[in-house]
Formats: sequence, C-alpha cells, structure tokens
Amino acid sequence: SNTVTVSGSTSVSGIMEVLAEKYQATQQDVVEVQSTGSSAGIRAAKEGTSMIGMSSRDVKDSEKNEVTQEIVMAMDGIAVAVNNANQVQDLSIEQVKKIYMGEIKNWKEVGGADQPIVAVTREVGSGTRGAFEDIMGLTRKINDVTVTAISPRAQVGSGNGAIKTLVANNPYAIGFISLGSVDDSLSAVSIEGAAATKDNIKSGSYGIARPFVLLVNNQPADEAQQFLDFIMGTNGQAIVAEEGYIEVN
Amino acid sequence: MNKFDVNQLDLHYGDTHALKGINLPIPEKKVTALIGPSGCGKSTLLRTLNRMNDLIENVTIKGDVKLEGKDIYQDRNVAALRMKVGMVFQKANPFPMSIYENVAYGLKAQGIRNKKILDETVETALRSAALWDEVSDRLNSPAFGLSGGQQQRLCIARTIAIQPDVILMDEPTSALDPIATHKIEELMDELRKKFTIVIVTHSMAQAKRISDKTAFFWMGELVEHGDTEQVFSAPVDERTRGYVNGDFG
Amino acid sequence: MNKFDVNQLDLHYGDTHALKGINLPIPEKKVTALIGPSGCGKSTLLRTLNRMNDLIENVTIKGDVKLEGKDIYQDRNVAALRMKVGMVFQKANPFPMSIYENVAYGLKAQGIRNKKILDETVETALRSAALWDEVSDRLNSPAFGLSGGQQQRLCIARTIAIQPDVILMDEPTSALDPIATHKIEELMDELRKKFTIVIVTHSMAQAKRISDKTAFFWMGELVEHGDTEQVFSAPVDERTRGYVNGDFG
Amino acid sequence: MRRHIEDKIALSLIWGGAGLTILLLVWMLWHILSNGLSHVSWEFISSAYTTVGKTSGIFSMIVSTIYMVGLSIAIAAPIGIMTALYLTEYAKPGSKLVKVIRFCTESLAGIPSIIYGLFGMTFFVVTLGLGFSILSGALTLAILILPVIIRTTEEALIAVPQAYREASYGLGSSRIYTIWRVVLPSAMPGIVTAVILSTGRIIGESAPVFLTAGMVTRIPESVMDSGRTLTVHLYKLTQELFTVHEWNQAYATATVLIVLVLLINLMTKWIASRFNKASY
Amino acid sequence: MNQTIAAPAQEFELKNSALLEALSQSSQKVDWVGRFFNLLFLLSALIGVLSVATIGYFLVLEGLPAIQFAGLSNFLLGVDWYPPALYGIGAMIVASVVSALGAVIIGVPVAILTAIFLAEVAPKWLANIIRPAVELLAGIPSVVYGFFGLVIIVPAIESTFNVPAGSTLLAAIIVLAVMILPTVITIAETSIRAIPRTYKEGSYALGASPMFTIFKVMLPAARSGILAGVVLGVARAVGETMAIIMVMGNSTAMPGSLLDSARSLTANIALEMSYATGIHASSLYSTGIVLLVFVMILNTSLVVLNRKRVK
Ligand SMILES: Nc1ncnc2c1ncn2[C@@H]1O[C@H](COP(=O)(O)OP(=O)(O)OP(=O)(O)O)[C@@H](O)[C@H]1O
Ligand SMILES: Nc1ncnc2c1ncn2[C@@H]1O[C@H](COP(=O)(O)OP(=O)(O)OP(=O)(O)O)[C@@H](O)[C@H]1O
Ligand SMILES: [Mg+2]
Ligand SMILES: [Mg+2]
Ligand SMILES: O=P([O-])([O-])[O-]
Repeated sequence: SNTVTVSGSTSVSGIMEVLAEKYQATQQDVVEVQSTGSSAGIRAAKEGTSMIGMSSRDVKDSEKNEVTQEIVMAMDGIAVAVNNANQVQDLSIEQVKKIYMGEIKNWKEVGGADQPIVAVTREVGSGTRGAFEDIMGLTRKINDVTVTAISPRAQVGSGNGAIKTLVANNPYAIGFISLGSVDDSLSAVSIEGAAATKDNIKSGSYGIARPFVLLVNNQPADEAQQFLDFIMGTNGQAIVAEEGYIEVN
Repeated sequence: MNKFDVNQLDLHYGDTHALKGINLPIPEKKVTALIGPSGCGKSTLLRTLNRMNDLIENVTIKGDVKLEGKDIYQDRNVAALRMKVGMVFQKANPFPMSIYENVAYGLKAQGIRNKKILDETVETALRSAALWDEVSDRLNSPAFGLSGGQQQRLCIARTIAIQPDVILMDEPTSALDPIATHKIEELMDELRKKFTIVIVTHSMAQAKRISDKTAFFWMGELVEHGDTEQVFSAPVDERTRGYVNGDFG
Repeated sequence: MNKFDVNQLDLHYGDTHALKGINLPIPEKKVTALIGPSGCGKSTLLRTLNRMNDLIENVTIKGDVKLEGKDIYQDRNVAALRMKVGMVFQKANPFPMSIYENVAYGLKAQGIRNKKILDETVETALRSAALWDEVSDRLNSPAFGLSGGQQQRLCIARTIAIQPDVILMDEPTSALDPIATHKIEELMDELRKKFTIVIVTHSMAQAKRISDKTAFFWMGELVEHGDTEQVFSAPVDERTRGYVNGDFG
Repeated sequence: MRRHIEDKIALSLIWGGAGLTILLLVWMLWHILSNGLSHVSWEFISSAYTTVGKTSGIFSMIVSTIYMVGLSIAIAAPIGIMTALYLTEYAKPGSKLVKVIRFCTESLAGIPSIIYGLFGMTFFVVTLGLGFSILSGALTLAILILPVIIRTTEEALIAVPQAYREASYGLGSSRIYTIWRVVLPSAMPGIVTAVILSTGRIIGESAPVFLTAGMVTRIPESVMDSGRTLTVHLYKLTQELFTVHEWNQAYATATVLIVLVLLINLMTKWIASRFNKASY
Repeated sequence: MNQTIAAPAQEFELKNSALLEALSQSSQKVDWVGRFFNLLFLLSALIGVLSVATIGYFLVLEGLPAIQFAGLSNFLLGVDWYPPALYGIGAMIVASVVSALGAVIIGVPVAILTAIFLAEVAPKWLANIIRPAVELLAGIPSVVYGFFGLVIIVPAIESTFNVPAGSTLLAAIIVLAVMILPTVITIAETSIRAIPRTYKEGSYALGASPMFTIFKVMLPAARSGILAGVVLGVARAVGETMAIIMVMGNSTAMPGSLLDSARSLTANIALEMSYATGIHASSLYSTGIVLLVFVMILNTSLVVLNRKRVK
C-alpha cells in the first residue's frame, strides 16, 4: 500500500484526520496526518517533505511558487470563545480588537462582570492567528514590516486544543479557535450581533472566516491525487459539512 | 589500677565469631600492644573499647567492657565515652578542613565557640603532638597538604584536644615510612606519661619497642597477655612462641 | 646463571622517584625475597620485571631489565614476556568464573581450544599448586566459593598453567591466616625446584623461612642484597641491621 | 546543651525536608493513579486510536514507543559501549584526544532536548530527507542518550577491579581478550543499567520526538513511517482537555507511563541483582 | 601435609609439547585483531565528537542570519518579540533564568535534606521504600509533571493568589522544583554515601554527634558531588520545555512579577518552530544558541566554583 503524507495546520488536521480515517476504510492506501501548523505545512509541500500541505489561511504571495497549486477544500469560521461561566454574549469587532491589543482589560468594560480579562492567543505563524489578525485588523507596521498588534501580555497556547483547554477552564479567558472545533465546553460569542454559525458565514453576516487550503505539487503522485479527489468529491465534502465546516462548490 | 576490664567478651559479625571469650585488663598510663596474625580480631577488640563497632550492622556483643569499673555498654552516652577514649586510625584521616579546624573540631562539636579557649587548646594539642613547630605558620591551610606522618600526628593532636584519658591506636604507623614511624613512636613515649594507650600493631618489633604490656591474639582468641618482656622472651603458649619466633605470620 | 639482571634502574611515578639506580641480579631457580619498610619500592621493582607498570600512567623508566640477557623493555611482545614471567598478587584475585575456567584462562587467551590439552593442563597445574585433591570434584563451581588460601593457590595454579619460567609474588600470604600461609609456603618449597621465584614480603620471618636470596630496600634504594643467611645474620649496611633487628619498620 | 538544641533543629529540618518530598511524591502519584487506574482497561491498551470511531486506545502509541526505544538503543548502545571501552581501556587518560572526546560527550549531555529536536528536524528530517519518521526520531534520540550510555558504562568499567585486568594481563592475554572475557562480563550489570536508563529517557522525551518522528496515530509499519509515542500522545491530549472522556484518557495514559517507568526501574534492579549473583 | 602436594617435578618433565608449540606459535603473531578493535573503538568514540560538531555547525549556520539581522545586543537585550520585524529575547532570557533559579532555591535545599535523610537518618526499611519511589519520580516523563502542574498547581495559584490566570512564572518554578528533586536527591545521596567511612569514624571518635558530623564533615566532603547534582538539576530546569509550555502561559512580554505569565527560551523554540520561515526560523536557532551558551556557562561556572572551594 502507498502512503499519502499530509502536514500543516492544526485547524485543518481535525477534519483531515476524519477524512483520512474514512478514506482508509474504503481502500488500500494509508494517510499520515501531521498537525504542525500552517506555515510548516506550506513549507513541507513546497520542499516536497509532504505530498499535501494544509493551511488554514490564504497562502501569501511570498510563499507561492510555480510547482505547487492551491486547492481550497473548505471554508471555516473563527469563533471568538469565552468560558461558559461568562455572561458576555456579544462583542463588537472593535471590542475584540481592543481586548487583544490590551486596551480593554476588564469584562465590565464590555458589559460583563467586574473581572479581569485573560486574553489567549495562538502562536505566531498559526494560520488561525494570521487570518484572525488580518480580518480584525490586529496588525501594525514596525520598520515597514507587518507584525502582530496582539498584546505581548496575551497568553499563548499551541494549537486549537490548547486554546480550548485554557478558555474552558478559566472563567476570565477569551480565545479564538476554528469554528469547527467549537463544542459545548465553551461558548462562542456573536460578533456585531451575528452568531458564529455556518449560515451566517455563508451569508456574510459573520465575517471572521478563512479558507482551508491544500497545497500540492502541480503533478501530484497518484495516491495523493486519489485522496484529493476523495476530499473534493461528494463523499469528502459531505464529511466536511458533517463535521461543522463549510463545504466548497 | 586498671583503666579497662574486658570480661568474657564475645563478638559476632553476623555469623563470624570474631572475638571469643576475651578477658583482658588494661592498666592505666601504660602502653598495651595487641598483636597477632591478620584477621585474629585485634582491630575488633580495640573498637569495642570506644564502641566504634556500634556503627557496623549485625554486630552482636556479649560479656562486658568496664571503663573505671563502669560497663560502657550500659551507659547510654556514647559521645561522652568517645571523648574519654580517643582513637587514632590506621590511615591518617584528617577532615577536609584547615589544620586549625581539624584540631578544634572536637571542641566545636561540644558547642565551644570561645575563640580564646579554642586557640589555646589547639596550640597545646599541637605541641603535645610534636607538630606545633612544623605547622604553626600555616594553621589555616588545608590538612591535606601535610605529609602522611604529619597527618597522623595531626590526628593524634585532634584526639588530645578533647582531653581524653585513653588513646586507642590501630596500626597508626603501618602506612608510614620509617622516619615518620620513628617520630610517632617518640611521640608515644611522651604520651604514655599522661594517657593510657592501647595500640594494635602488626610489627612485633614495634610492640617490643614501645609497649609495657602485650596481648597476643589468635583467630579470635586471646592466647596470652602479660608484660611485653615476658611475652616475647618467655611465652607460655606454644602458638605465641611460634609467632614471636617467626615460625609463621 | 642469572634469570634477571636489573641494571641502573630508575623509576618515577610522575614526580615520585620510586626506584633509584637499582642493580640486582636474580639467580635462576632460586627464591629471591624483596624486603623493606612500607613504600620503599618492593612492589614497584617486582612489577617492572613483567612490565606490569606499563598499565600505570606517568611511569618513566630508565636503565634496563634483562631477562636471560635480553632487555625486556626493547622487546615489543609484552604478552610473551608475561607468559614467561607469571605473577601472583597480594590479594587473591581469581576471575569471576569457575575453577576450571580460571586455570584454563591463560591458555584460552592464546587461542588454545583443544579440550584434551586444556583438561590435561588444568589438572597438572592444579596438582602442582597442591589444590587438585581439594577441588577435583567441583571444577565447575565458582572460584569465589573457595577459601582465601585456596583462592591464592588457584591463582598460583593459573600462573603455572601457562608454563612460565619465573613466578613473581607480591606479599602472597599477607591477607591469609597462619594455616593458609603455611600451606602456601610449603607449596613454594616445591615450586622453587622448577621455577625462579621473586617474592615481596613484609615479614622478615617469612623471608628467612623461604628465601635463598634477600634484597633489602629503603626509600627507593637497594641497600643490600645477598644470601638470606648473610643479610639477616651479618648485614653490612647500618640501615639493614636496624631493620632486621627491629629497631624500626 | 546548645549543641543539643542545634542537633534537634537540624534533625527536624531533615525530617521536614524528607517529609515534604514524600508528601509531594505521594500526592502526585496518588492524584494521577487514582484518576487514571480506573480508565486503564485491556481495551484501552489494545485498541487503536481513532478520531471518528468509538475506540481511543493507545495500542499504536505503545507500538511506536517500542519501535522508538528498540531502534534508538540499537543505534546508541554499541556506539556508547565502544566509546566507553575506548576511553577506559584503550586511550591514555589525559591525552588531548580523550579530552576532546570527553568534552564532546559531556557537552552532548548538557544540550537541552529541545535543541536536539531543532537539530533532528533540520538535519535528519529535512537535510537527509528522512522525513517525519521513526528513523529520524531514533537517530535524534540516539545522540541524546549517547552520553548517558557512555557515562554509565564508563562508571561500570572503572568499577571493574583493577585486579582482574592485572591478573589477565599477567597471564599474557591481549587487551581485547581481557575486555571480552573479564571486563565486559563484570561490567554487565552497569551496562544493562545504562541501557535501561536510556530506555526511560527515550520514553520520557516529547519535544525532540514529535519534531522528528511526527505524531501520526497509526501503527507504524516500518521505521520510515511516522509514529506517536506515549509521551507525545499525553502531551497532545493535555493540549485538548475539554471533554471528560479526554481527561480520562490523559489520566489513563499518564498512569500507563508511570507503570511503565515503574516496570523499567524494577527490571533494572532485578537484572542488576541477577548479574551480581551470576558473577559469583 | 606433604602428601597433599603432588610431585610437581615429575609432572613437569611431561611439559606438554603440543601446548608449548601452540603457545610459542600464538606469541609470534602480529596483533591485527588488537589493532582492528583499537580502531573500531576509536571510531565509535569519534561519533560523539562528530555529533557535537554537526549540531554546533547547524545551529550556527541556521542561527547566524537572525543575529546579524537583529544585531547581537538587540537580540539579547531587546524585549520586543515581533517577528518578522523585531527579535528581542530579553524577556525570555529573564524567564528562563528566573524559573530555573527559583526552582533551585526551592528544590535544592529540600532535595539535600531528603538525601541526608535517606543516607544517614532514615531507618533502613524506610529508606528502602522511599529510595525506589524517588527513583520512580526521576523516570517519569516531564509531560506528566506538566500535566500535574496544569491540573493542580495552576488552579491552586489562581485561588491562592487570586490572580486571573494561574499560568505564571510561579507555577513553572514549582513544577520545575518538584521535577529536579529526584535528580538532585539521587546524586546527592550517592555522593554522601561515597564519603569514606573514615571521616564519620574520625568524627564520632571525637565525641561529635551524628548531626554535627553530617553538617560539618559529611556535607562539605560531599560538596563536589552535590554540586554536580545541582548542576544537573539546573540544566534540567533550564532545558525543560513541554512541562513549562503547559504551565507558564507563554506570553512574550517581560514578566513584572512571579505572578505574571512568561515564555522561556525553550518554549519559544517549541512554540514557533513549526511555523517559522526565513529570519524568523533562524531566530529560533539563535535562541537555541543562547540556550546552549547559557547551559555551558552554568556548567563551567559551577565546575570552577567547585575547584576553587576544594582548594
Ligand atoms: N565489618 C565486618 N563485617 C564482617 N566481618 C568482619 C568485619 N570486620 C572484621 N571482620 C572479620 O572479623 C575477623 C577479625 O577482624 P579484625 O579486623 O579484627 O582483624 P585484625 O586482627 O585487625 O586483622 P588485620 O591485621 O588484618 O587488621 C576477621 O575474620 C574479619 O574478616
Ligand atoms: N601508581 C602509583 N602512582 C604514584 N605513586 C605510586 C604508585 N604506586 C606506588 N607509588 C609510590 O611509590 C613508592 C613505592 O611504592 P611501592 O608500592 O613499590 O612500595 P612497597 O615497598 O611495595 O610498599 P608496601 O609494603 O606498602 O606495599 C611509594 O612512595 C608509593 O607511594
Ligand atoms: Mg586490623
Ligand atoms: Mg607493595
Ligand atoms: O494551526 P493553524 O491552523 O492555526 O495554522
């Protein structure tokens, strides 16, 4: 049997592992999924260490080259989540931005209890963080280079899981994670009045969304092509929808 | 008067019967030499006199050892006994400290902090050990810098400093060269005036030179004891005769 | 004829001058005893005879040692030398193997696998070491099960098995009780017929009992050597006289 | 009297310090075992890990761990033992070369494991093109445990009584014969200890492992496959603790790890004591 | 007694000629086998050297661009970590130093007292129970410690100090202190046990109490061994990664107090390793260089300290 190697985004990994398991159940080839982060996935695909690279954000121009192609396999929202004990249900983009820049430090400033805010972010280079910063305008320029505007005091967790753990266990915390990985251990707040749902993303009323991009060689190996066909086919896309992400086409 | 009276002493190391029914009086202010072939129990007997064998596991002792009429194994205050019955070992074992600290050690262990008392005692002890002239200018340098013979005299000084009545010596010169040995023997000649000395030696010549009384051991038994003169010139037991004549051992 | 001729031998351990200009002939098929106070260089000289000092760091040797007229330090084949000049140590040091394996060790080390040769040699060697009767029924049991004296005889057997001309012994009985010592001395009386023996002993009595020639060392110097009779009864040097009379040491 | 009081204080400090250690120890072990033991079942140990299906066992992690341990030891043990032999039996102590070798092995021991991860990922995974694989991981870990093996073996070799060597050389044996027949057998308990200590080290590492061997939950079929060791698995789980089910998995995995370490320790002792008996 | 000795003279006339021949043959050979093994062992020994050289080479090769980009002083002293513009690891150096130092200050005294307990004070049966337990602790993966810290220490800090997030320097210090205990205890106990019995006997013979003996003679004599244990402990604390990531919060700002979140050098590497490209990736290798230099300074300074005190 052949092995299809896939690596990259921790956000995409969740759905990719499900796709891989279902795919392996139907035929001979095996799929290895490594959740290493979007940038690493893009690099791995370009360097050929992995057949398929996963990214949870748009591939930057600087990261593109001639031998690889991008395939958008799904769309995903980024949920802004708080602890279940937190009464705050809705935040504006401005409020979220200020919280992350460290300008708003207490929940009462955004209509919550008089409690400190613990902002939790993903690590630099994470696709989720990259997309979140772009959409929320959480960037600034230093020496003409775009860098994050998220406060250095924010706690950092590696991977969606770590953020979920932190937010689910700390009543003061706020974090952002892939919408597909939201469950009832924490609660996603609505942004500008729009709840974080698939429908609202499709309609455009919930604006924090990004593509799940697969990066592959222009002439992928047969086994990789077969797996891609599965993902982009009806079965694959059905699974994507089933798992809470937004199918493409 | 006898300093020690050893009565019907039996000692086992686990199953090894190392001392068998020993009866030995040790007279005051005399030098008593313990001689005999290797493994006959000389060191073992010596170490029962200040209860050093207490440190070894699995030692069982029967019979009694009286110091000035009082059984030392009844009295619970071992530290007081050991201050009264000092000990010098086969290999000089100064502590890893300065010369001064080595000599003052025993006093400090008793909580004496008075600088004047300490200084005086250190000087007196070093003088009595015939070491003062050689080290008075470097009391604060490490004891390890001394030669083997000097180290052994330092150990004697250390013992004298706590004002004992008895000094036990286990082959104190067997690791020394002839010149250093000679110095120690000279020193012992001085010490016998003030202290009761019990010395283990493997050298019959040394026993003859320095002791008043000699006890000959043979495989855990005390074969014969008496005035040194008599033991060497007119031994009663055949084994003693064989040994002192050099037929074996 | 002389087996060994030691000429103007100087040996340093680093800065320690352990042997100073030694000149010593060692006659064939005689027992030569090396005596002297502790640290005088007896063991050091003994170990130059089979180049055992090669194993120690920082040893520098000047002068020469001739075995049957050939300088042993010129010949590169140390193994051959050591087979010719066997050695028995102060503490019996059998290998952690069976009795048989211990004796066969030296032969096997030369690649001899022939069971018949091995069996014969083991028996001959054990007989010659006066050990056969005591161990013939348990050749395959561990050597450590033997008593100290038996172990020492086993070490002698092991040496005999490689058919040496010379046997060096460094205080071979100093760790043994008188009875075991006596057995070894009896054995040596047999061995002297066949082998040249050089023995270090700290016991003058032993030297008198067993040796033909005696060499007296004093702080690295060879003070005096000659027939044992003469060295003990009519020593030439004053230090020798002092030592054999028991004035020191 | 003053000394008496000082003695009392010193003694209570010692008991206090030891008490604190024991308290922490018992607390930690109790916390993990009490929460974990009930979730360790045969099914948990023997079933595969799936995201979709019902089972979330650790069988594949156990297999990966075994692969990783076996391969790393197979690479590092011979090299380490031979290095130790060179240092103790062949080289002139104090020579320049020995100093360089010693300095290097000691430096290896001092390098934090994350740097091994960094290096392994750059060198084995990318530069040598081995990819995320058990082999990349094992090569990285082999360098990481090399100093442990060298040092422990060296200690064991030094502890072999010089008398054995002297006796053997005294019988005209060659160096290698002496090593083979006398030195190595006597040092065997120490060498076995070295290997088992390294096993513990390999099992315990996480960062250098997932940076080089990846963290695929499948059972690896060859050393070129990626695999997830138990410790990496626990790390992954702790990063995603939100359902009760996952908490339980984490505790159960931690329990398995502790039991594993316990077994390794017992084995060390047992082997050492057996060898001690065997060497008469 | 003479009967027990067989007649060797006669036996030896029968010197086995086959044996003698075999022996003389074997002693002629050139020792090719010996040379082969000598070379083999030497080559093995050089693998360690090669590894260090390769690791060093790759670290420097990969790490240099970032240091050149940021400038050495900005890199080491800067407190702004904004890749890909600013690379200052000052805050992380502080976090690493403080967490390791804190762990040593708490952990080492406890460990040494425990070691004394095991070596000198505890009854044999008790020591025989505790010792294996401590060894067990030494073998437990650091992730388990991190897990314990995450579920016990972090919440405990939140409630005790009433801080919003318990993932702080303090949490890391406590976890590291517990983690280095077994290392330091084991080594310290071994070195206390290794002290020649003559010291103890010498001290007891002067009437000194066991406590006085322990603190005045045994501990000073065991100093170099204990220091070695401390060095290993510190190295473990400085090098620890995963356990710290789990409990220290990993924020890049300079911590203002022990109750602030912080990021260690090791965590910085592990967190951003996968994502980084270009200068950013290079900066993580330079973080590795700093970490390495740090551990090396630590080792040598303690070695030097040790040597000085012994004199
Ligand atoms: N700690 C111990 N445990 C078990 N047996 C011991 C111990 N110390 C001594 N022995 C045994 O007790 C016997 C007497 O030993 P001891 O040390 O008293 O002899 P010795 O006369 O001093 O000999 P040497 O001249 O060799 O010093 C010996 O058989 C010895 O093996
Ligand atoms: N390996 C060594 N390194 C340095 N010095 C040594 C070494 N071996 C012996 N010496 C020194 O060389 C001198 C002679 O030692 P040697 O062992 O030959 O004496 P010895 O006569 O056999 O004494 P003993 O009767 O105590 O066995 C001594 O001063 C000793 O300290
Ligand atoms: Mg003795
Ligand atoms: Mg000697
Ligand atoms: O892991 P990411 O999806 O955030 O890159």
